[in-house]
Amino acid sequence: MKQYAYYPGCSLESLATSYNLSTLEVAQKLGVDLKEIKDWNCCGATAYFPVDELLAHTLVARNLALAEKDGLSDFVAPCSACYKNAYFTNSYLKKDADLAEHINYALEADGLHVNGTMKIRHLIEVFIEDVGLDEIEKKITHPLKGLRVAPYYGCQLLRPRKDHENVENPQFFENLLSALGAESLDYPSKTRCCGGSLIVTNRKAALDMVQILLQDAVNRKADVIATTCPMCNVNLEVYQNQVNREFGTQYSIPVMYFTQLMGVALGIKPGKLGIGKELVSGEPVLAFAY
Amino acid sequence: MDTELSFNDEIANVMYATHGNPIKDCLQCGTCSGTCPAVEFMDHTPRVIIGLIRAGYKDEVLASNTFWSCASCYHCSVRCPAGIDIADMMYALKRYSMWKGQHQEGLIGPVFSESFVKMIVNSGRSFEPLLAPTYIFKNGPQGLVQEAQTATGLMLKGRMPLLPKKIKGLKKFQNMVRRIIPIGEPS
Amino acid sequence: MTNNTFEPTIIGFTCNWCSYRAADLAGTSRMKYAPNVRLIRMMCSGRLDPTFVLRALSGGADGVMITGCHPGECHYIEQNYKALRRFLLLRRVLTGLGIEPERVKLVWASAAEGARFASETTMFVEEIRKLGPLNWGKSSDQSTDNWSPITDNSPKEALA
Amino acid sequence: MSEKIGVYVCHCGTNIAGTVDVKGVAEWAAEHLKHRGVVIGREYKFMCSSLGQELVEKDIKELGLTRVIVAACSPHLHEKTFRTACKNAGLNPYLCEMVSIREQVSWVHTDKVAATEKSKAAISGGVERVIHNEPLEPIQVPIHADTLVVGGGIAGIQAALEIADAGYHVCLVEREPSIGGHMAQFDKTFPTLDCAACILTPKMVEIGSHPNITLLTWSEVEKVDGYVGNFKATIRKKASYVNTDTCTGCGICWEKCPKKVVDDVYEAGLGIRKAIYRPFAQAVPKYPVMDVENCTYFKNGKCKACQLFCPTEPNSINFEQKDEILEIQAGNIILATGYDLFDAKRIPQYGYGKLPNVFTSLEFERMCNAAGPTEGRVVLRDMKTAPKSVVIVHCVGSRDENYNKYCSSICCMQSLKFAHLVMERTGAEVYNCYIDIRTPSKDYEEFYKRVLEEGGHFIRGKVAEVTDSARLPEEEGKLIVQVEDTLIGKQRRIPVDMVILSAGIEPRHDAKEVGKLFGIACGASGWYTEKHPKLDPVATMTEGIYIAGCVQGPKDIPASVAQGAAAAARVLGKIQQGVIALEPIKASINETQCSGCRICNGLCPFNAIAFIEDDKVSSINPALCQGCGTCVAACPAGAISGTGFSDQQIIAQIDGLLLKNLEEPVAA
Amino acid sequence: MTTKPKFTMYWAASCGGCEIAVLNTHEKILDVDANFDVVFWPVAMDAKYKDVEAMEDGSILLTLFNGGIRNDENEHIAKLLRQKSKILVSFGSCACEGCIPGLANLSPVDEIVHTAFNTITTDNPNEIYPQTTYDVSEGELHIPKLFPILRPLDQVVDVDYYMPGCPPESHQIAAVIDLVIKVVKGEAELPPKGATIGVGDSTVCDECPRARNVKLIKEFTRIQDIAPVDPTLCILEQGIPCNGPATRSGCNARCPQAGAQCIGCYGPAEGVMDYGARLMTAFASVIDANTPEEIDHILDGIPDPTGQVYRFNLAGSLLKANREAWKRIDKRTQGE
Ligand SMILES: Cc1cc2nc3c(=O)[nH]c(=O)nc-3n(C[C@H](O)[C@H](O)[C@H](O)COP(=O)(O)OP(=O)(O)OC[C@H]3O[C@@H](n4cnc5c(N)ncnc54)[C@H](O)[C@@H]3O)c2cc1C
Ligand SMILES: Cc1cc2nc3c(=O)[nH]c(=O)nc-3n(C[C@H](O)[C@H](O)[C@H](O)COP(=O)(O)OP(=O)(O)OC[C@H]3O[C@@H](n4cnc5c(N)ncnc54)[C@H](O)[C@@H]3O)c2cc1C
Ligand code: SF4
Ligand code: SF4
Ligand code: SF4
Ligand code: SF4
Ligand code: SF4
Ligand code: SF4
Ligand code: SF4
Ligand code: SF4
Repeated sequence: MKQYAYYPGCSLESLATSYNLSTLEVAQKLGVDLKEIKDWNCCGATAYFPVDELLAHTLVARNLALAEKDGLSDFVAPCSACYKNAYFTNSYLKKDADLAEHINYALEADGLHVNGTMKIRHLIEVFIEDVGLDEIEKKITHPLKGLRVAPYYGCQLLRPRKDHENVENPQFFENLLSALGAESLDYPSKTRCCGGSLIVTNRKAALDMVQILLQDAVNRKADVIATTCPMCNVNLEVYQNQVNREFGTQYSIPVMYFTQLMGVALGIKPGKLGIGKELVSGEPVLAFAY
Repeated sequence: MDTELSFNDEIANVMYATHGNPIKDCLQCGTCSGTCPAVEFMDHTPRVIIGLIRAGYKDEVLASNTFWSCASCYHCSVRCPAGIDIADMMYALKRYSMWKGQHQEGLIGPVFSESFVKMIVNSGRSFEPLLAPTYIFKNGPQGLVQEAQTATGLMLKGRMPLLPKKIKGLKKFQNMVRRIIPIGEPS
Repeated sequence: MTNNTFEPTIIGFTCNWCSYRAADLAGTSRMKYAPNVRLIRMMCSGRLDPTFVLRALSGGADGVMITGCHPGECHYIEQNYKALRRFLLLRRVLTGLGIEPERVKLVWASAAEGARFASETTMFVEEIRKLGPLNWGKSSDQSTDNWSPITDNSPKEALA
Repeated sequence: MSEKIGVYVCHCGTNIAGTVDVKGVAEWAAEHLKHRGVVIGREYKFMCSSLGQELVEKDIKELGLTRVIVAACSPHLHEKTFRTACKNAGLNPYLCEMVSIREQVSWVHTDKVAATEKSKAAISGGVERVIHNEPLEPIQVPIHADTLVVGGGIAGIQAALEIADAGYHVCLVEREPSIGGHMAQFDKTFPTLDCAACILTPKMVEIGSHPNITLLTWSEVEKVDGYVGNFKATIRKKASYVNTDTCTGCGICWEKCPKKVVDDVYEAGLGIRKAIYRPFAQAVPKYPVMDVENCTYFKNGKCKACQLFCPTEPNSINFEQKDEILEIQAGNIILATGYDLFDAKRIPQYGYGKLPNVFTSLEFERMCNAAGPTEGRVVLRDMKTAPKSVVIVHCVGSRDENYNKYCSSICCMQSLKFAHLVMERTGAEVYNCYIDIRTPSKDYEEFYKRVLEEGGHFIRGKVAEVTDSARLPEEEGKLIVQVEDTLIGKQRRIPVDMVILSAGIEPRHDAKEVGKLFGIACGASGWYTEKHPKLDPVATMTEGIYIAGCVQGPKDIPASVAQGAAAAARVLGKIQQGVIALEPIKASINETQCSGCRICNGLCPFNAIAFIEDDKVSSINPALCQGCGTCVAACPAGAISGTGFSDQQIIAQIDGLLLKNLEEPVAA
Repeated sequence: MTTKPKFTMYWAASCGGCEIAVLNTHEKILDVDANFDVVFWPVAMDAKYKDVEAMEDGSILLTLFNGGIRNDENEHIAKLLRQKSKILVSFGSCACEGCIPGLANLSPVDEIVHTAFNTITTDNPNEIYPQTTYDVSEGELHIPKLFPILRPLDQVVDVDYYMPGCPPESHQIAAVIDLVIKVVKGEAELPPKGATIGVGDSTVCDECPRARNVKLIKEFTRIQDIAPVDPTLCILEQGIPCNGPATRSGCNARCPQAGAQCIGCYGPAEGVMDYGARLMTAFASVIDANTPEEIDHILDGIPDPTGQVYRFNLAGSLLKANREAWKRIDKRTQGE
């Protein structure tokens, strides 16, 4: 069985514990062997590039170096921002010998060396490409019949795909949801940014961005918004009440990780998937499966 | 020979991995601005910022909140017909303004970035509760109340750990960081 | 080795349609570049016979610069790809002979890229300057009389 | 025989003499290259002047020079000049070589000493090379008087008519059932708004009836053999299942045909046709063709309605018809295969294919056409509602690193035309969103002005996206165009009923393969490469193959017509000459040395190399060989040699450049 | 007896295979004896260098010289035999182009000695190396001194004819001997000086019976890595680097006929300046790829490209030796 170097990232240890739980459950069910990278560090998210570019790349490179040391070929991140960071740093490492030299000089102090040989994957990619939709479909016990899902890709997941995929109107998430038996909606803002870290630094702007996403989902009569990233999830879910206060709206739309939806469809107990930890209850979604 | 760098070149110089980005190729077409989800909150649109950089309006650029309002969503970069990585340039402007210590008053972005960096250097991981106080007060008393409510809600759901995590090889990690930025000698 | 005074001698091969015209354009635009490259005009980079490179290197050149139209823009449709294939194999063989593969360089330059031609030339000259003289011409002095045989077969000293 | 070589070093005023010690170089050559055969080394102020040329001529006659070296500007400038001078003095022109010490020395170097040394080396290289030059004679090839024109758009039509009117025979091959190309799809043409059919139809009819033109529609060229003056093309005439000897084009068959098909070609997907069809009423020729992919009979073995109702005697429908393979001879070929429209689906954020009321330019053209699917009414996808507001998006897929980098050059004008037509036919508000308005031709700017006066809105900004996701009440049910109005610095969301995408134009999807068939190359953007972008825009690198119209690059109808005529003029010139002299720079194979390994066989892009099975050796057709030398460099047996750029010449030049000839006399 | 023209054959740096090939001409060897006075042939008869030195210049009619020039003894005899012979034939690949001994030019001489006398397989605990002079009770002993690189014969002395092959085919040798005998009898004329004799005028492919087409190679492999090799189709076309296209004909395509690729022992075709260059261009020409990555990937299938294209011809090539080997010479001539 193929082993993957698993990089959960900081959010999955705190705000997004349910993402971590559901990821591990689903992976196990589908026979995907995720081996957590030992002693990984924060990838710097979006907050590090404003300070020092080289340091930002080095932080990412350290995780890559740790993974390379394990002799695995695929680096898997469930967080889209971590994924994007890893992807870009990795590709620069390959292209730019000078940058690689600088980074390796720093890594040397930590007894590490990076080559840029890892294949950087997002979790959803591993499930769709390596496991395969047919395989997933076979294992489904509780199809999400009639569940109207807004597939929210967010922005960071798509950026590295500019080279090989339609980044403005991708379809892979929709295909996955269909495989789960759900009805995936034509969600116009599926690739629009959720505001990301602006939620900290420019609350007003971020809430505005979140509001558009929520409104579009409501317009399409979505039962749930499915996400692929802890940042998106937190912005859309945790801050719904603040959006309501700001805009005088009444949104109460569940937001779930795609792994949670997969877990439900695969018949894993909701509690094991971290369902119940939301501020906007995910209960209504379960009704479709059971 | 004129040895002074143009503002355009200065900015290009802080874009290392993308080799300065072809910001000179900008057509001023406005695709970036039309695309940007945060544009309403910027005092200058991304296109105008590029125009200002090229025209050498350094002070105007540094006084602008544009790059601190950028969410780094890279949507503009994907669409730009001139192949400019605008999002990367926004990062560069952030770096430049931090480096020069010159940015608009009252912005949370610079404070946030700095405290985030400190936190990572100190622990190797990020940790929300530790981070919060540095910026909450900036949102005013109302912001504090809202934040507290949200935080309590999360805590009750087990989504807010009480203690920060640290990585194990922290000493060596910090030595690594030291090779790039000065963070003081090991204690 | 100090090479402050070392002026490399480089043979450059150009194609009639693109790179030679690029060199012409560099001239008409009065761009300045290092004078160390001496050019030979061929109809196409596809004409490049590895023999030419070997002859140049064995005859005293310190480097060889091969230039042609960009891939996909060859005036003979696709012959520059053939040059590329030979070049890549030639570099491997040269490496086997202990010659730094960097001494042979392949540059694509269109007729409009005078500036590129000039800067690539200067860059190459600097790269070769860094590598130092190749000195093949002198070593391969054929007059056998000045050849001294190895007098002591003990490698201990020779390897020291 | 030892050669007598004259070396001439030019001052070019101060152009060369300013940086190179010209006198020193000339003297050096005379002295140090004496043992190599240099008998005279001269310097002169302007070698290309008539006095300079006379100098060379005089020396040839008086000193009996057998080789000449002129060290001056680039050979691309004056090689011809000095070779002609040699010829005038009775020396074979190919025994003269130029050495560039201006473009490659004096103009690019500043150090006088280094520049002088480099000049010496260059001359030394030239001298060694010229020793090995051989006298060459141009190859004379007779020109077949027929011409093959491929592609029956306006460019091909124009070219064919010019040549046919001059009294020579033309074979016009068109892939579709009718000639006319893209122009036949339009209603009005900018800037004068002539009716396209009115100006195009007479020309099409003329083609159909011209005694000097053989028209082969529904046909494609499959193979081209031979060379300039003597091409042989193999053409597949696809079965149309209609006997054109008896068919009168009455139209009963397609009226009765039960099978409707969406017409992706002529109607741009907006209209339908039948399985047996004539693309449009004015089609030339007038006969229908049967589309077997869609014909019910070919699919299910039942129907034959067309045959049943065909009124001619004998019946014109023939289900047994087979493709025909024709071979034609031609002296010259003109390629005028035009362009494809950029596929707007490649830019998903503009919503084409997803949002129904987003249209492409060609769809819009068809909509405006009185004979089109809406009979000229401008309406939404429901085919009835007229739009009240329309955005026209410029530069769709053009001027964009993500798609095509070039400007498609026609879409600005075409968008202005659209704006005019929308206003004229619906009175709707029209917004043109553009990066730059480019109207660089006669009466084009005036047309822009006219549209401005008519009340068209212009927004300078590239459209970021088109969406149906409403945020405001007035946006409900509309298409919202998101764009920055860069002139006033405002973000705009324009709610409209209809969006027209001015999709750019692209090389034909099969341009590369078709080019290969004819032995010509595509540039980086995919358009065929002309011999010279300014001075020889309709000729190609392959002698005898010309290009005209949009195959060469984006352009409008007037420019396409001009190129069609220009290509025709070039061909007529060739035909008039009767024979053509080819550059004698060619490769040839020594049969004794050739082992028949066939390594060279795949290398020639002009198919000049053939393998002779009987003798088990390869051989090169000199008329096809363009002299690139690739095979010469490739033959492992050393069996291929090239004139003008032989191994000996190049090796000698290398040695000369390295000044090896100074120290040890190279064995002659 | 004494009126018979004199014949000599000598081996310098070579394996001895050439001598065997001459003996392999079977009864032809008797013709040699019948028509020539064999005065010097160390492998076949006892003779002293002094005897040769005593001969008159030009008194030997025919010398077949095989082996490259690796040490000062080789050089001495080469010059001696040149001086004494009317016709000096560079015999076999070693003499013509360096052959396998010439591959040692890829290493400096001290490394060669080291490898020969002090590797794992050599039992030499005291690290004893041969010395050029050695004192014994009978006096001073000399062994020949090695040159820094091996040179083919014609880089040392003037050569009249070349007969390549590792070894030359016996039927070709027989033909050449016949020719010389005819010349001696006045029945034939010698070919022009400098000619390569006993060979064909094309390359091995010319004599190879295998079918061939336009070649497009997506992958190179070694012959042991593919099974089975199509016995009728050109080996190169099957992705195995065959040196046949660049190698002079004359061997009757022995190797390809026997199912193996040509390794190139007959050297370059007529007029070719650098054999390796011809092979490089041959292999590069059949590669069916346009991007550097793809091409490099295909080239990875030739693990030792230098050895592949210069197996027999390194010493006779334009560059002649590895740079390291040359560098040692530089040091030496600079008096280090
Ligand atoms: C929407 C739109 C509107 C326009 N409006 C105007 C206007 O108002 N005024 C104006 O001046 N210009 C206009 N143009 C530009 C105009 O269409 C072109 O300049 C003109 O059509 C070019 O003609 P052509 O003969 O080069 O190519 P085409 O018209 O493309 O003709 C090429 C012909 O070759 C045939 N062909 C292709 N491949 C083969 C093959 N392998 N073998 C045989 N036949 C083949 C095709 O079927 C076609 O008939 C417009 C363009 C567009 C896209
Ligand atoms: C400043 C400038 C820069 C340009 N740069 C470029 C460029 O970089 N690239 C490019 O492609 N184009 C360029 N152009 C455009 C270019 O100059 C024209 O396209 C081109 O010169 C037109 O050539 P022509 O033969 O039509 O006309 P002209 O060059 O004007 O030649 C007309 C000739 O006719 C002669 N003449 C006039 N009247 C009579 C008469 N009654 N009897 C006899 N002889 C007569 C004139 O003396 C003249 O010699 C440039 C134009 C300008 C103004
Ligand atoms: S999208 Fe690109 S070209 Fe257009 S204005 Fe923005 S940066 Fe400039
Ligand atoms: S990356 Fe920044 S500037 Fe670009 S679209 Fe996103 S938020 Fe706007
Ligand atoms: S020949 Fe060339 S270099 Fe000499 S004067 Fe004429 S243009 Fe100038
Ligand atoms: S046989 Fe085919 S073409 Fe004829 S009427 Fe029927 S469907 Fe139409
Ligand atoms: S013609 Fe106008 S619309 Fe078309 S690509 Fe050029 S600038 Fe854009
Ligand atoms: S490469 Fe040379 S030997 Fe081989 S077939 Fe061609 S010409 Fe003959
Ligand atoms: S020289 Fe070039 S064009 Fe001529 S036959 Fe050889 S490969 Fe073909
Ligand atoms: S390449 Fe080898 S196998 Fe192929 S024909 Fe030539 S000798 Fe025979």
